[in-house]
Amino acid sequence: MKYTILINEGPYQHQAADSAIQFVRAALEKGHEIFRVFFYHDGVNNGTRLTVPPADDRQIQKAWTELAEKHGLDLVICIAAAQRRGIMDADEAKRQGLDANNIAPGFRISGLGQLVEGGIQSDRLIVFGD
Amino acid sequence: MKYTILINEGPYQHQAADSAIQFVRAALEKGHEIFRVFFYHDGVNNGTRLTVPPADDRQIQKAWTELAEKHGLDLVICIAAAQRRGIMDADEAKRQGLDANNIAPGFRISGLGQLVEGGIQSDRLIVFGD
Amino acid sequence: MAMLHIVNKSPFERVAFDSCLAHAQAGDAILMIEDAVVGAVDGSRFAGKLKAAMADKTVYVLGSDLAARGLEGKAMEGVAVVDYAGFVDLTANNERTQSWL
Amino acid sequence: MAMLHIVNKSPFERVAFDSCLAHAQAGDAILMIEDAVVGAVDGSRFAGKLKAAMADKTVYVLGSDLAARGLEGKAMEGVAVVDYAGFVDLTANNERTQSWL
Amino acid sequence: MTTKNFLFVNRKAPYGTVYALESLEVVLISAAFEQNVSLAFIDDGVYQITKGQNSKGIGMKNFSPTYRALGDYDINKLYVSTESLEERGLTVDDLMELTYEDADDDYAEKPSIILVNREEMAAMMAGQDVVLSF
Amino acid sequence: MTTKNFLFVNRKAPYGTVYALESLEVVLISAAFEQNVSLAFIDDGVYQITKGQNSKGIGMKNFSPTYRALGDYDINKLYVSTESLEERGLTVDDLMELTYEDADDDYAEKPSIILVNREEMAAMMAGQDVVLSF
Repeated sequence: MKYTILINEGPYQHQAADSAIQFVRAALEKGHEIFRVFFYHDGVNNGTRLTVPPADDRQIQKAWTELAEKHGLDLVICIAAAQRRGIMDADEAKRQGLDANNIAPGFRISGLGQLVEGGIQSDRLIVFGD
Repeated sequence: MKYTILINEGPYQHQAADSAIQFVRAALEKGHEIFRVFFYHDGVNNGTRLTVPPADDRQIQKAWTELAEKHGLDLVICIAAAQRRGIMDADEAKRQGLDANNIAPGFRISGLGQLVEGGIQSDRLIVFGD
Repeated sequence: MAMLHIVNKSPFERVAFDSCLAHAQAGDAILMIEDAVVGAVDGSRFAGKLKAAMADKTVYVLGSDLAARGLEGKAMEGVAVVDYAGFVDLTANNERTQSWL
Repeated sequence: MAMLHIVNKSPFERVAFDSCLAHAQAGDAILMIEDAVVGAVDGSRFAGKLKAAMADKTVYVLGSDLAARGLEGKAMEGVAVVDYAGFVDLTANNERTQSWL
Repeated sequence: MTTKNFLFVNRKAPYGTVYALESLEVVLISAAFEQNVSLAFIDDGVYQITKGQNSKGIGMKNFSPTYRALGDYDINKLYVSTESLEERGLTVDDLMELTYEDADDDYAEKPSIILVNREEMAAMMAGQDVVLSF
Repeated sequence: MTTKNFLFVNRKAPYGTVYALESLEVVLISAAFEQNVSLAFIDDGVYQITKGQNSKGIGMKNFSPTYRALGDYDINKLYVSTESLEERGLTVDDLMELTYEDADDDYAEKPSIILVNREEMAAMMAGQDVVLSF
């Protein structure tokens, strides 16, 4: 079965990202396909590489990056939400005249159409939020 | 009267930062002193300079920076919360071996003791959150 | 010795406002801001609880938040509408504050 | 044609769970995750509502979230405990899902 | 491209959180993908479409006019919970008049708001393919 | 340095959100500043101190042992709402045994949990200088 996952909250403040990671791992283990993971609202904050959580805490951004590397997950950050929250890749930072970027490996920034496309192309769209 | 303000949520997702900015402006106009504004939990996300909100939306980070410049506000970001969320100044980024930082002008990163000190030194501690 | 209780959550969505009313004391002040302002409108399921609280507490609502939600002029009788300057005054005139997050 | 309703909020703190129960149909499935798992415990103010729902709906709870909150083994009779694999199965076996955020 | 039934469930008040505003952005995009879009306003979601919203005092943009524009994007099924209105002391007169022009009926102006009770709302939900909530 | 009465109000369940964990970090710091610290557990906050928490399955650290350490930092006034327990089908037996050693009483071990009803909780709140909620 083909899934798209929507994540509405940032890491650590809410359990949404944790639950989503566990769900994605279990789905992959069962042989399902993850068509896309879409990060919206504060969910875009999952995709910054500047986090340094305590060593005994979970490493949420790294978990996403590893899932992307290992399973070719398509991790998409909504551009409009990212601009409001300050998540930038190199191109977008340059375009906006900013002196730094913070996107983590394995994530890409794109438009909301990617979410709607996920809903159309997938058998199920599962939402994790507050 | 001397105030410390605590902000628990990031900009845009919740109204907490908006309400706090309005409160701080009104308090300053009345001649009160803002001893400190402390950003905790996702509140630390108020302090990234990488946000580019739509032109017709409010510019929350810039509003804080302007308040700091105009009134000498002490804007303190909790270091532990900032590490979890990926808010870094130049020193901390270097110390953590990161290749970028994102802190906005007028903010500084420090420990939770600054919040408790704010509670002790101020006549009132006002909390804005979810 | 009065406390200012600041409520920012809708009483229809969360239990925070109920919990505030259960713990506020006679002489305390209650201020509705952000989504909590929807609790100020008369004729709702919540209105009776707020009226009961007004017997021995003073109740305020932030006018800007009320207007944003299309509820300007709809606060029930006895609820005082304040602006941000009034909000600041309430925090100064009550000895302590508690935010019911 | 059944729907899986995913609830992640405590029924004591927010109205989302009540709203889910009010809109779920006979034959639907309801899964409690995250803070919603506290609704699975018997003897609470909410238990009666959940039992009423179980008359024509199946109710599940995520065991990991139950254990985290110190409630392992305390789910009321008739509530099935599932793991994340069971969560995935529920989304696959019901034709659609709705998250009550 | 496949056409699916998309439902956007709006349960939260506007301005206190960003969900109402950012949800609306997805609604508009889904119309561009020519999907069959419905909106549900339940619980505090009904405050999203109250009339007379004036957000100047809180320094935010009043985005309620966007709901008026939905009809132009062929989004004209806005289901509003009558129980949710009643609990809040509101009636349909407190809501904006939201309409669309029916291309199949000589562009007659028709109401987009459909008042439904819980049973009708539940039945509508049961007919959806993709349910989005924020 | 001035000593004030600091109250930390805990109204949210642990793990679903970070507030319980990060609140505890402030509690510990306030002890280092030698303030007079009390904690209130109201509504879903009572789940923060249930016994037998096992968070392995959700991949998070079980931080409930930290509450046991509070006594060592002279934080021994943990007010728990009896109404909140009852509504949730819980009793004090479902909570961790939290104790401290009373230095004024030959280091006798005493309970830190103080069960109070709403009136008593409200009276306790009225005696505070700084009330923090997260």
